[in-house]
Amino acid sequence: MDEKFEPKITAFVCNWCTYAGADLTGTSRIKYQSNVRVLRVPCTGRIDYMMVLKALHKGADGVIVSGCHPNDCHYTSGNYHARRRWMVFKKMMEVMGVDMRRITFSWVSAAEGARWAQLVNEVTDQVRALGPYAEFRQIIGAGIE
Amino acid sequence: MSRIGVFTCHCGENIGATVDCVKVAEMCKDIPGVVHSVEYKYMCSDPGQRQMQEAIKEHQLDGVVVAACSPRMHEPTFRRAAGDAGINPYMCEMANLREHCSWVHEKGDATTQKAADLIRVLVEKVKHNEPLHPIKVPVTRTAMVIGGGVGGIQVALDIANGGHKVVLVEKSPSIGGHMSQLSETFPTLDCSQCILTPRMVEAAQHPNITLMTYSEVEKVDGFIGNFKVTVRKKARKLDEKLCTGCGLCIQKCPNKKISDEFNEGLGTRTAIYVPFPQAVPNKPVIDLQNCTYYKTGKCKVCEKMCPTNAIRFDQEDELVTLDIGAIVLATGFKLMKTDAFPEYGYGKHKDIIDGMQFERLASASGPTSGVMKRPSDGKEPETVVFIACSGSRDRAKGVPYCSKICCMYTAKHAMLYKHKVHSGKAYVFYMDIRAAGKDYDEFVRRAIEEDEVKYIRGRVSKIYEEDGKLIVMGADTLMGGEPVVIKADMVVLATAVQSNDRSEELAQTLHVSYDSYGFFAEAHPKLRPVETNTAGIFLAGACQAPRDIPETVAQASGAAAKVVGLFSNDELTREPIVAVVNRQAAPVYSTCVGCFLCQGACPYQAIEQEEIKARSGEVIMTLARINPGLCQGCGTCVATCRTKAIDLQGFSNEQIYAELMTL
Amino acid sequence: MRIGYYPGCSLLGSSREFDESTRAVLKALDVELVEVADWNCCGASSAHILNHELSIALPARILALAEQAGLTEILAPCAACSNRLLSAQQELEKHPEMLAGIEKAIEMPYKGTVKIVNILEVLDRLKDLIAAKTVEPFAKKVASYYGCLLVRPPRVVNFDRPEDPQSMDRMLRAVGATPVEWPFKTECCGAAFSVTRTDIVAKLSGKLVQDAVKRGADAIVVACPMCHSNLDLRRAEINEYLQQEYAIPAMFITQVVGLALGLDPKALGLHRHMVPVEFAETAGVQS
Amino acid sequence: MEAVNQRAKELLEKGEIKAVLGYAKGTGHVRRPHFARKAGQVDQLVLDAACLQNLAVYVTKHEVKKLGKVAVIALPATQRAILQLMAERQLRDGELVILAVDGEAVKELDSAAALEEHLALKAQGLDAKDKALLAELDAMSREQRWVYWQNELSRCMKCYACRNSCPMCYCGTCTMDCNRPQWVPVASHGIGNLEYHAVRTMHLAGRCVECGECGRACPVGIPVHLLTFAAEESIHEQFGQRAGAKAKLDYALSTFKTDDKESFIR
Amino acid sequence: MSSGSHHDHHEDTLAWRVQQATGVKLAHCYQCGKCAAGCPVADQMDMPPCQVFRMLQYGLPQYDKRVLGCEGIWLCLACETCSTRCPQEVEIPKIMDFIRGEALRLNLAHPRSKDILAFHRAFLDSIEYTGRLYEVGLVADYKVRSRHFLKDVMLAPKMYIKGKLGLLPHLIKNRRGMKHLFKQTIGKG
Repeated sequence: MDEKFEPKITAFVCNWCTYAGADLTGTSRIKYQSNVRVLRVPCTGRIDYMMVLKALHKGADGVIVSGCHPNDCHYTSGNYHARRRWMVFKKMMEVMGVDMRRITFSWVSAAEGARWAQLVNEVTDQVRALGPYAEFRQIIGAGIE
Repeated sequence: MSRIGVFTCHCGENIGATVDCVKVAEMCKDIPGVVHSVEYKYMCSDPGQRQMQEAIKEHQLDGVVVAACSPRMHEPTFRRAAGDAGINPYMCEMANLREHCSWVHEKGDATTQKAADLIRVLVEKVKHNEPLHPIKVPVTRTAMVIGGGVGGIQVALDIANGGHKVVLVEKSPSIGGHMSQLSETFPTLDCSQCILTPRMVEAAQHPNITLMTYSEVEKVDGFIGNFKVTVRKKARKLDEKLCTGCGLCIQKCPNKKISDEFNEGLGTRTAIYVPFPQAVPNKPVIDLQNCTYYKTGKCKVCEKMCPTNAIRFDQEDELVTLDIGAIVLATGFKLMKTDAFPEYGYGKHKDIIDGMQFERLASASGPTSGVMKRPSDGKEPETVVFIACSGSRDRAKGVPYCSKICCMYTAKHAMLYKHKVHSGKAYVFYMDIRAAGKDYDEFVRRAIEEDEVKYIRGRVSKIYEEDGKLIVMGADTLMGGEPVVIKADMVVLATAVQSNDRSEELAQTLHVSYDSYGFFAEAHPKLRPVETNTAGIFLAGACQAPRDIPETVAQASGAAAKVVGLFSNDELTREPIVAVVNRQAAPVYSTCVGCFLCQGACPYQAIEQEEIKARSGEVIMTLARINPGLCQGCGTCVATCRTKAIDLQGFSNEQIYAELMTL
Repeated sequence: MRIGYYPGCSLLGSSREFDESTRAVLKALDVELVEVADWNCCGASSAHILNHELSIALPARILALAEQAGLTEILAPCAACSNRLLSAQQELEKHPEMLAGIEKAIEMPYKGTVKIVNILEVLDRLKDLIAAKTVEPFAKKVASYYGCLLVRPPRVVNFDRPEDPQSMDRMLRAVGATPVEWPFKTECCGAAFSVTRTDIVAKLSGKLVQDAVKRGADAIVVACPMCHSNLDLRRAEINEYLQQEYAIPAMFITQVVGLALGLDPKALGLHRHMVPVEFAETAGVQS
Repeated sequence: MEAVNQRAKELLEKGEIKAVLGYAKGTGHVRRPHFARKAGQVDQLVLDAACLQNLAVYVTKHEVKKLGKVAVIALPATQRAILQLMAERQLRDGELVILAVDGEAVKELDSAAALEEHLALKAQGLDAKDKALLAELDAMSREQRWVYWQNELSRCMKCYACRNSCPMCYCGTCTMDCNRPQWVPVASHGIGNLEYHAVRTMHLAGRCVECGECGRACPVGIPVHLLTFAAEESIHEQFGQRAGAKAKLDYALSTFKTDDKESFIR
Repeated sequence: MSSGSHHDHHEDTLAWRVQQATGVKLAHCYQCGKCAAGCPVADQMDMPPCQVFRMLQYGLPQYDKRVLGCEGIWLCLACETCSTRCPQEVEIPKIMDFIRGEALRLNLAHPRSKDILAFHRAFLDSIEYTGRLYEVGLVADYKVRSRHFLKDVMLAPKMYIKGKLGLLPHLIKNRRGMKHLFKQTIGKG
């Protein structure tokens, strides 16, 4: 099974930078692995930590959260608020023993098409190497409604 | 049960070559709620759009997903088409099969599967979409310009000439600003007052412009198109309607030794005064700090002398509230003072002056009538040292930025000095010469080549006084850092341009952002340079960053164009992608608990308090309310709210949850 | 008032009069000095130039000794010493990772709790008392000379303002002197080059002496033993360099205050100067 | 105690307050919260080392607010909670008489500003025991922590005692009770428990006054307070902010600095 | 994250070592010359401080060598005038300290530095053995080291008369501790 394992990656991206950056990856025809599913929100400030938890709950093996670089936020400061929220969320997840290698925070601008491809590939490879998120799948198994 | 249609686009070969669109369309038919699923070569073409519109009608669709290119490309196209077909435009979503799938992955089953997945996500979203309607905001077509310098005057004239009313608010007794203090302007050396005064008069006489001088903005409420601005009209102690500006009161005022702000402390004025002869309006004002009557209770000479009985000692400040549609900030700058330089004597040497003081010395209308006389003893200075970057590009003094105008005005000053004192020696200490502008570098070269101003590349470490001379200790870095000592008669510091006094306070009053130096922040450094983050508030001139006159005027016209554009409609239409706080029936009213933790998270100060009152008028609870005029729809508040009382239209919790559940 | 005291090496030798006058003045003002037992040299600029760790360990030992004696504050009259003590204290605060090594070297725990003050700070606290006890106002024109180490680097010493400081001028005015307006209050005298590059000292200190005289000063008042030795001990070289005999004395601020308080010039060590304090007999109090 | 009771009596007698909220003897060593409504009942109030509960949890309750002005015998954690509640506009100045008890000292306060000043004088943060527990957690490997919490949380039955005992969990409609959408599953199973405690921790991050009431309230002994403590301490460390220290709202998650550290962001 | 000129990353450049040891960023210097303008000894230096910085900024061996071998670094009085006035808040004397140490370590110190060095060595020796500075011993030691036997012969007797020269050193009690202190710090190198 491990040989055939293809990770599920869920990405939450902001509309103005990373989504546009991923569009640029497309227009530049830069290829990357197809494991990722992108969910578009207006701003990283909109990304609730519950979304990340729910993605894991639905069996994602890896999660990407990405938005505008500091100073570039379309809404001036949504990304700064998001950054703080992630700092606290990350700490809490670490305390609870969640494997943070599976959650990647990143800044990808609208001009960084190649960077988006690189990010997706790196995360996909990394998560593939880590294998299915067995610990989480175990507790999900206990809770299928 | 939803009736959703899915329209998969081949985009010619762009999607079709990598994704099996026919198969995708087939797969989508199995998604619960999808009642119609087709593919087509070019969905965005006229026949493609028509096909979608016909399907909406034929199958009574209540939502559509167009699986094609990026929504950032064609979402408006398809939403408009869907709207024309009779469903709410916001019931249309796009799945990005091109940029996020076909163009970035190899042809194969996995790619086709991903395409279908992407559509499935959007189908689930559409099921939870709500019909939304653009937000209409009425617009009051009166602009307020804060700051009556050359920038503010230009904005006011441009808007007024565009046919709209303008209120021009200036804190000092006259409009004109710093430009009215300048002697001559670079790079043409034309007389500053000669070009400015006609503009001042034009602004005063324009039927669409109301001048409010000696006034300050106290409070701003509301939002774009609908501001309520409270202005404090400070008491001039004078009935402006009666005053003819004859000046008799000024002549007779016994208190004549007051340091004159307009002449930067190099001259004196009376306690009742007009800042300068060409002042607009030409009506005096009484300086309460220095007026003998206010200090001792006796005098009133001006009142006795006034032929029209215009003096009003009992006049009080007046608060005026105005309805305003747009605001332009043009509050300008201030110069760092010479006392900010410990190494140059903390401002104790009278003959070390700043650039604005030099302007007054050089001005024909200045305290020396334009004759070069140094402040300490009135002697003609034989050697003058000009120091550029005084305090600018100096992180130790808290100003790491370049003040931009000093290179040019220092060259101008050196030139003016040489023109007035032919035998004089002028030295300029500089770090770099930044003369980027039309005819600017030529101007600096002229100072060096024709007027023989000596430029020395290095900073000055110390200035002290010895035998009536100022000893300037510098170094020449082009000679390997060799110390250079010049015995000067006068030193002119091109001191740093700083944000104006109380600019941060004003920014807070208007809810606009500002940088760590107190300059107002533009909405985007490249593409929205004259707008602020607060819709309906614009910027012009040096209140945003150091600027020279041409740039200020250009930006002023830009800001005016923005205002005129805003005023071209009765109503403002805005995307309904805004946050809302839920409201429920009594006794719950809302799941909002009124903790207002969301308020700090809002970049736009859009979160207001709303009091829920009982019939008796008693406040039962205070809840958050989002002002749709200010909200830009980032959703940061939504993620901050613990009780999920706030939701973002178009990206609601239910929509996102539904999307997540398909993964 | 009771305060810790770290005289430093110069005050035992070449600047004995600074030690004598400090003790005499503070005694007259009822300040008890508690000398740090078994203190060592702070290392001055030599340790600073040759070895960073040594330059911290030497002052750290002094501060640790003061801590052990239960002192919360020590007076270091020598500007060089107080500068070195402050530098070391701040360095250890900034780099706690160095602490273990330093504690090992000094064989004592170090907490960093002792506040280091210079003589001007102490006199300033006693300003009112000094003014009240002044019996013989020092009615002279003086050039107040702070030198480098009292005010620089400002982030370390955090005392007065780095250019044109005022604290000594205030003290001098309080005892009846008139400080002249002069620009060289904080110009360097040549400092540690006293022995090795006397030529540089002669030039730099010469500029000070020349200018002080030109501006009408009767005396140069200092608060640093190094400055004093350059202006006094090296006067012969200065005069040779300037090709003129300058007789303006250099005095410690404590000596000036001592004279104003009516103390015996000899107790203030005035007789130890190379450049005689000629007016001491007339200006000072008859003993 | 004498002084507090004396003052409480006085206030009741004068009619300035309607009740005093303090502690009374329960069974055995337990101290339970007690409202003294009449001066005569004040003597039932006790104050000793066994008084642990954070009484601030009651003051936002509708039933208590209905009483009118109430005096609260406020130990340090209660004081911090009240100040945070004031910053979050759940209590107004003058709504309570705060009888702040710190060891032997008693101080009467009634406004957020006074409380802020009072609390500023005291060292805040965790006591040594809790610090040691957090350090122990920190010393574990990631996998060990996961196993530790999975073991602990396996006992959770979502009785919500931790939520109900928390003075900061005053929301009328808790997220846990929202079902459109149902972000957190109702059932108490592996993922449901993890999500519940994650959400609870995030909701308290930057707001937790570190009283530890949640941990004491847990009937099955899960140290849930360590989660909120860890979050709160990390916020203090990273941003310098602390819940229950300021009269004006200073919520770490709705403020930011442009140079917040972001080494973890790729 | 480190940045600046790409040369700075090479461990064999003086620039890299300077930045590592002092934490001062060389790229902060923008060559305004204010340090040289205020330096009391700049006119005597073969290379004023701003030029030392300029050369370091290159990170090239030929310039590093010139910096290490120049006399200017030995003339720096550490009076801190430059750093107090530096608009970029560069701690110049800190850099000078470090470079002097490097010049000694690499045996590149300017010949005229020998006297200055001899003085500092003699100074430290005095402290190492007695705990406090023994001025007579210092001067004697310095004379031996520097071979300037006749320097200041005229001054000493005058000082002695004024009571300013003790002929015996002041010994502290814990001299063993002082030796230990030196061994643990300077003795390690």
